[in-house]
Amino acid sequence: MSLFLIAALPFLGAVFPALLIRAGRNASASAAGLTSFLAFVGLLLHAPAVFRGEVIQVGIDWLPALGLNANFFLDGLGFLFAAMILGIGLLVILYARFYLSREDPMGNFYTYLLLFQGAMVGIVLSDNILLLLVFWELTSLSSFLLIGYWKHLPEGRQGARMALAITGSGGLAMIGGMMILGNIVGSYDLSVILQNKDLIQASPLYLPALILILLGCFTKSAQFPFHFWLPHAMAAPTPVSAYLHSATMVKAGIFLMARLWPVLSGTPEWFYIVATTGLVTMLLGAVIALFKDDLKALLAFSTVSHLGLITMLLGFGTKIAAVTAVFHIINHATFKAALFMSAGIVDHEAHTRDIKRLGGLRHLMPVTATIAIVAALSMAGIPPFNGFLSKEMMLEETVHTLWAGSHYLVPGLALLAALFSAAYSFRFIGHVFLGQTRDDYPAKPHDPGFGMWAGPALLVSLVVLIGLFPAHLVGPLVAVAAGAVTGGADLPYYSLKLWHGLTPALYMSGVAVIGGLVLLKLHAPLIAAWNRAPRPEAKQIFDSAMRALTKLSQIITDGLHNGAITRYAFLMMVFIIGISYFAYSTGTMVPATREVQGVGPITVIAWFCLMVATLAVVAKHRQRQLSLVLIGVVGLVVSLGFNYLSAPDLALTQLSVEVVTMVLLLLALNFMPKDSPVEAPMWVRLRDGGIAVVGGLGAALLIYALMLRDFALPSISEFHLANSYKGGGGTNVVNVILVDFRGYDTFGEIIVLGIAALVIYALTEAVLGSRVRAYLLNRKPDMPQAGDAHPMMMVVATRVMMPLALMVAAYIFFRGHNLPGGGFIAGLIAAIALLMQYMASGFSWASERQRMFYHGTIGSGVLIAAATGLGSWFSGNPFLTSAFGYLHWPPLEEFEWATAALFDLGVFLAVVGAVLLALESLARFAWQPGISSEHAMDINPARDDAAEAAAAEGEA
Amino acid sequence: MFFEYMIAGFLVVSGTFGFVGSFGLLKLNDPMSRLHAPTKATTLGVGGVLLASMLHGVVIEGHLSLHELMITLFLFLTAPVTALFIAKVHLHRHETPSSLPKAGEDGIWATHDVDEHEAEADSGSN
Amino acid sequence: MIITYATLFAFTCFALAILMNLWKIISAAEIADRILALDSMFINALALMVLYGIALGSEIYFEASLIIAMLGFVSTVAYARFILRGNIIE
Amino acid sequence: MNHFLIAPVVLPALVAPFIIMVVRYHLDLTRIFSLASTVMLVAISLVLATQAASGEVQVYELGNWSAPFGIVLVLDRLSAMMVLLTSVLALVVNLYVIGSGWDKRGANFHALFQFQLMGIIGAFLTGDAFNLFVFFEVLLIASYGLMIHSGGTRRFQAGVQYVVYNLLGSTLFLFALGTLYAVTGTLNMADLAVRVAEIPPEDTALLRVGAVMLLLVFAIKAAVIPLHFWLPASYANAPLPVAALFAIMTKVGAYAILRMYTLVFGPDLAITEGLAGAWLMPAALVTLMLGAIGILGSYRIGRLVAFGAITSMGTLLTAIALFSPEGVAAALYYTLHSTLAAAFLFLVADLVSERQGIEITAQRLMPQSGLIAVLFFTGAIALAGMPPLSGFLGKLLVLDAARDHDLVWWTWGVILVGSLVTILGMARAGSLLFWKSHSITAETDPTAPQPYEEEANEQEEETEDTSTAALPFVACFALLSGLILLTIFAGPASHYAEATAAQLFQPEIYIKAVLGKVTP
Amino acid sequence: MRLLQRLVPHPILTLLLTIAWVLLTSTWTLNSLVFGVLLGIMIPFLTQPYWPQQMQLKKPLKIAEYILIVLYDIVVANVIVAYIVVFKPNAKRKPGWIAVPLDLLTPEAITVLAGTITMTPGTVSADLSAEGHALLVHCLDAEDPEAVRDEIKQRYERRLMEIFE
Amino acid sequence: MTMGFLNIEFLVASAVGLLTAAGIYLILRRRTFPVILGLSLLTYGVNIFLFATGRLMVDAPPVLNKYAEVPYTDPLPQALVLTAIVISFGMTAVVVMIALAAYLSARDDKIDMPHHPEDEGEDA
Ligand code: NA
Ligand code: NA
Repeated sequence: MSLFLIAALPFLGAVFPALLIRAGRNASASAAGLTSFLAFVGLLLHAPAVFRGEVIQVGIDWLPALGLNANFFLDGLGFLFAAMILGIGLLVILYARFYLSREDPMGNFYTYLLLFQGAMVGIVLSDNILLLLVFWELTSLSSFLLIGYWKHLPEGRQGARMALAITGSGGLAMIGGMMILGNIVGSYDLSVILQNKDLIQASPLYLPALILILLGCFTKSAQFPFHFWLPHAMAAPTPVSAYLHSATMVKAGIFLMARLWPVLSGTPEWFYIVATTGLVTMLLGAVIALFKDDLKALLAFSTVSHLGLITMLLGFGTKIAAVTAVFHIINHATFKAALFMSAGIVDHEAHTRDIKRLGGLRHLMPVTATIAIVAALSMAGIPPFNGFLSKEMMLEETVHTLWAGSHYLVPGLALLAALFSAAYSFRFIGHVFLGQTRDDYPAKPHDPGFGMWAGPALLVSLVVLIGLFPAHLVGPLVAVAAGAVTGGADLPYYSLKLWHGLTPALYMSGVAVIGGLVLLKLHAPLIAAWNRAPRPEAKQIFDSAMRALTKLSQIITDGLHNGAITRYAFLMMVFIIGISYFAYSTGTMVPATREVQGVGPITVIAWFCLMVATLAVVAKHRQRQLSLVLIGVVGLVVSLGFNYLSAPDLALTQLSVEVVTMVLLLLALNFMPKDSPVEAPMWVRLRDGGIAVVGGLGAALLIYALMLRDFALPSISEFHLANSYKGGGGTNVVNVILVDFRGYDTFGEIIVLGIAALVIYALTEAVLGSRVRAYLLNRKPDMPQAGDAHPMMMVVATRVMMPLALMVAAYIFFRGHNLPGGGFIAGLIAAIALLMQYMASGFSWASERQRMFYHGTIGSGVLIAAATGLGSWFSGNPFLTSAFGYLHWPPLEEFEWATAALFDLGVFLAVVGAVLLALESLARFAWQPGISSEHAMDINPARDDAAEAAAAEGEA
Repeated sequence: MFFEYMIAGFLVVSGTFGFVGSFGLLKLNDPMSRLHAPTKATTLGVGGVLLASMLHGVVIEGHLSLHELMITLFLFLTAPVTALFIAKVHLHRHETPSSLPKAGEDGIWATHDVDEHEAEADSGSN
Repeated sequence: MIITYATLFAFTCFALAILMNLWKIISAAEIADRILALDSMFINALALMVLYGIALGSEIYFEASLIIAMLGFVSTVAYARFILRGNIIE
Repeated sequence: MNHFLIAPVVLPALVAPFIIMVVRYHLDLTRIFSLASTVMLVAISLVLATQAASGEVQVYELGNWSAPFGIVLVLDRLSAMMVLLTSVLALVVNLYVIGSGWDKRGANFHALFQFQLMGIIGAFLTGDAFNLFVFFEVLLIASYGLMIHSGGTRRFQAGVQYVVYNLLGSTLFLFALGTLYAVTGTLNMADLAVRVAEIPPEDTALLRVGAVMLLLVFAIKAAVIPLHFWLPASYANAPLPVAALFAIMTKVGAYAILRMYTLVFGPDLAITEGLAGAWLMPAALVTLMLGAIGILGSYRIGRLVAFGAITSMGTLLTAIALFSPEGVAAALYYTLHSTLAAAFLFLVADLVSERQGIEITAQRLMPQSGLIAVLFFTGAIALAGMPPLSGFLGKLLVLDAARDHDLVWWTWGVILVGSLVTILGMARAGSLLFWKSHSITAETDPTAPQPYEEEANEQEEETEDTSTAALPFVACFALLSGLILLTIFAGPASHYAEATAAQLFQPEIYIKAVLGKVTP
Repeated sequence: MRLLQRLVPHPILTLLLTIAWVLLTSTWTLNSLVFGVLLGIMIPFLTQPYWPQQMQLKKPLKIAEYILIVLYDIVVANVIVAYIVVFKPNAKRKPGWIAVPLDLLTPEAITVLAGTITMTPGTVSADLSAEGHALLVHCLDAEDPEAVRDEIKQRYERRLMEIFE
Repeated sequence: MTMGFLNIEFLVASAVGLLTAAGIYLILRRRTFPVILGLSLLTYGVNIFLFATGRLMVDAPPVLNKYAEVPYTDPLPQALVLTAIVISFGMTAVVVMIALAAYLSARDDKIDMPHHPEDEGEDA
């Protein structure tokens, strides 16, 4: 079976359990089991080749730009781990089928489990470290789901997040390390990297890479000081603990250290970091395990300790130590998985895992007891079980290890660890299974069904058999795996057997066992002392760190994004001004090339008005209506200025926009407070004033400098001037630019207007559809109102003014192409003409007579403009190509037609529609019952007198 | 030459009236009187300028353009409305029915004739 | 020539008028006066634009005056209506 | 004349008024036309992408005026890619909006939606700097409408801030364009490139000011700290499907930076040296980190995803700020990813907030909790840049591209630590929303689910049409499939990105296509 | 005739608009005239709903006379006002209100009267009475309010009555 | 007659500067209405800025004269400013309406959004 398929099978299979759960728990479990089984078989098919020492490789390019290739390879080490992952996985699947209760969503469980399994298989088969990283992080994620599987338990949720935090951060560090490694070698392919030991170790980046990678390994394998997450992950269902936290995931770190052993090990850095960490972890885990009352916690710290052991062995950097490590990996996997499952059975049956509440179970659950006791003895390092063998070899290695010149430090501490290891193993046996049978279990325990103990039983039989026949059973496996670790076939001599003679290791074992028994005897006083002793509680530290981090994040986030746009805008100004000044100050400037132009006193007076009015707006901005009046002055002077400076089109536009804007603002102000209170403290106002002055000065200096210099190259507008008439058919170059040269801009611009109207309409609908409507309907004017809402003189004047204004609009529209004017200004004038009518006779009266459908007006404006643009397709020209020509219908004189006029009509309509829709929306806000009038004017003696006369007549 | 003097005359007169109108705005001491100065003097001032402009167009530049008349028309149409509204603002804010002459048979001036339903709504809300 | 001087005179008059309007807008105690002053300013500005056209002998600047004459009162009425009724379109 | 170039701009510009005028009162017809338009946009952009993939740069001379005198549209690999991305995203969001009924909670949604697309696509296609401004405004004003769609107090308040902040940006845009025009005398981007290269080296100060102001404008759109402040509140308070569409809007800023600072102010140009390099990279890194911190510090789901969008912009801009072909290639791949991922998570966030409100707290188990949990989890993975989804690959590409940069350690450190904080924040939110709810039973829960809408929902939602009830999930899965495809076909995708980056770093191709002549 | 009335609801307005067009364009061509007439017909037609009543003019020719009188009054009285403004101290001025009872009934006529009062110096129409039967006029300097009121009624209102009613 | 020490460029530049400064100052106020006023002033400022990038000329409108060779000012910035005016008009209308809607909904026209970190439910 292809390695691709082996790696992919669990992922593909992961779909089924969740789907098949509707078909029943067995179907779901079978699907999961079958998947694992198929993959396992597929793996075993490669066994002969692997044992022949071949390396099986497959690969395809995935992301060649990065060197991330989907390359897999299978050698002894990969085979060992893959076999463990898939084999134990099968057992766990079986076990979980019976372990999980009816309430637990089993489909999800198997799905997560298979995802995890796939990720693990991916790690051990990857031939590309980036690919390996992908799988590596996937294990963190899938284990997050598995640990948090019991969603209702806070321990589960917290444990999952803690595991994710620790292993996740380690994984991210490892990404950095792997990237460095890949950069040193020039390839991310493992098989290449493994060939470049000298290159790597000579690199100045070796140490950073090493540290980062080891951070990943240590966190994953729960090495000190990252060991604390593992016990909390035990909140997971026991099958998860057995699988992830003894057999597989925690060994991923070990795997990687073993995988990279050929290129990373052998340096003092490696030795001191890895071996020391392993040693400390081994000792610390063993000590803590002794004082844990929770069965799974005990096993968890035991696991920590054993992982430390393996790490230490890998850290030694010798080949024989590597062999020992590989051997212990196998042994630990067998006895620890069996122990976890046994603990799970006890928990499942007795409904407690508290050692203090347990005892004497050997009578009640003999099968379980046998399995657990054998496995625990192996863990304690008692012959003839397999744990003894590897521990013996480990102790042997420590004796040969020199740590900072000391011969005794490593063996001494290792012995101490072995001693504690024996002690907690004995406690596991003695306090749970031996002793008096009790009658206060939460539930009456008995052996579970075969399905549940079959898995551990199989594992424990391996424990015994490997112990008895190590060389035959696992010798070849150890050989190929260790060969892969050490990166060559030339393993040193070693022998896997029970009896090595009276070696120092044997004596040490003896001391450990006896010492262990003594410690167990002294357990009661010791644990009392332990509980009294102050020590850091990792979970609390972690929790408070996380809380602090979260809180800090909230403070930073909320502190920075506190909703105060005044501050956002201030920061923006400061930043813009600062960066712009930086850009200016790092450049150079030549002297001015243009002369300034003199001005007359009238211009200065106008300028003076502008300046004074602007300052007055600032000074009086709290009086809102007054500031609008003052802005009116500003707008007027700006228009005068445009006219003076040869921009009549701009003057016209500015004037008409001004009127509409003013009406709009007044309409809005009607609903709003009429004054702004003083709110910002003085220093804030000074600060704002400061930045305003700096910003204004910057803008002034910039434009002054620009005006005194010529274009670096002739402006493109020379072309516009030259071709406006020839090519655009108009003499008003500004208008020709707007409707022809840059008609596309104008197209966008009318769409902006149209959108503005749509937004306003939608907003009005939203507001009037909400509770605000009731407020508006009952709103009282906040200023006293005068009578005579629709004065007669205004109405009559409007009746003449409106048609005249429309006439002017038509005039402005038609002349636009050749003289100042055009669709936009005409549209504004027409809109204001209608606006006059609204102001004169009221919204209700006028809109009843309204024949225009504003949405449609806007829409047709945009459509006409677009259609004019599209029309040019028919002549084979691009969008918005204009055409013009001359018509002659006698007796009329010849006149000019231009598609630009049609386009301008679109502009006109869009403008009229948009302005009126906006104003109409505001008027709708103000609508109240009784506001509508059936008459154009409130006072009309002709009408009223006639009605009175009629009434009098009627009475008579 | 005659026309040039005439144009110049119009310009001078109009400038004077324009100035006087705005000067009145400063000088006159009661709000309603201030309303007189700009509405009229300014109109005449602008009217003069427009006449000058038209004459200038015909005489100096040699083409008849009458659109100045449009401006005059607009000013005559709008100025009374403007004045009316500003006067109403004054009435609304500073005069009461008793401070004004009787409004004949109608009893009250329109500005002070607040709609009944509005008055009702006011009292209803309190 | 005389026209030039006359124009200049008129320019000065209307410019001073505008200055006085500005003064009134800034300093008036009553909003009605400010509106009135702004309205006058519009008219005076209109005159300035026409004068500018005379001075340059060009008609191109004329439409701006037309727009002021036609639309200036809309702003004025709007300001006034705002005080009278609050709602300027009712 | 290849009218396909203008088609994606004109099509929505025609459909929107059509919807307003003709089918405004017919919800079904409106939806059909809107959807049909987005489907056609996808088709058109596929055609465009295919055409652009040849490596040829196509130019469309609007009004038949040749550059630089008229406005031109330019199709190169980059613009084609962005247009395609926009169309695909639009289609998905449109499906979601229709399915969830968001479109009927206020007026004119589909018209604004179409105009929004027109603005975005127009901005990607234009070859003229001022026209870019115009289309920025089109897309912005449409976004204002979409942002406040269906109303509500906080939405309006956030809307005011959003509009004001962006208006400041637009003003700055005009200052920048004015300065550039005053110096160079042109507006066409290719012509700008030619002319900028001819500016004498002793007269650079003013041009530099213009160039940097332009960069700042785009940095506002791209939400670069400290110009990002507009984003969190507006995205979080917008209807979340709209926020999903907005995922492309920040990319417009990034696009514009990329375009201007490869074409006009290229990295080798002496005149504008150090303008972007000096601060963009640090700012991008801070953006990234601050976004991550925001994810951890958010207690509302919309805000959480909004900060997710910020952090992904940080990553993207980090890659852009490398201003190397590798960096840009990574940025482009990451653009594809982060747009889909952020949109995806916004849609999921809407699924959540529609069911149990916007607060990230444990509440009663929401309907379809399991499915939504899966979606949230995958979305979180995607946005956090965790394997196996494309975000991880994108992040690796960025890391890899940064390896020769001066700030490589900072870059790597911030990206990795940022990922960690993101993961923690996502895990926290997911665990609160989906796991902790399991420990709350209906009886003990004092807080009934609060609908997000404050008042717009006064008229109770009528039961959803069953025919459209599945659409939101279809939309979510469509985005997820997009991410998965992007992962599986990372090779081809990154190859396209590389070729695009290569094209960007050969501006003479673009210039020749637009002006018909080569840079001196 | 009906049709014509519907098409051209306000013939005077049409005339005014056509003249306005000619004034605006100041071009003396057939094209321009035709176009102006077209617009002069179209615009009143479109805006007819806002001016629903037909406006009757009894003696249209009197309009010219009225306009001339008013223009004359404006010019003459402007000088007086200018004199008052510039030279007369505020203390010596006697501003005051007068109420002018109206015989005019039609809005158009009243409006023209009010406008005339405002445009002729020394007086400003300030308000209408609640039913529209009186006009409130402010005088800049009225020694004799009665005389002012009589002049308004005699000189302007009488003529307007002739024209409009 | 010219004012010797003053020139058009200075007047325009100082106007741009003051309008910009006033705009910035008002934009930093705490109520929506002054902010809108500030935006208006800023818009004037930037429009004049943009207009002035075509350099300033008196009596040279870009309306082609068929009969004489006369100078024309740069028409392009004028067209750009026209577009900008229209766009900012649309924007102003929208921002006014949204500000009004926000005020009516919240009955408060503060532009800063008060931040209420809701009590958060204990951490999982
Ligand atoms: Na025009
Ligand atoms: Na007057």
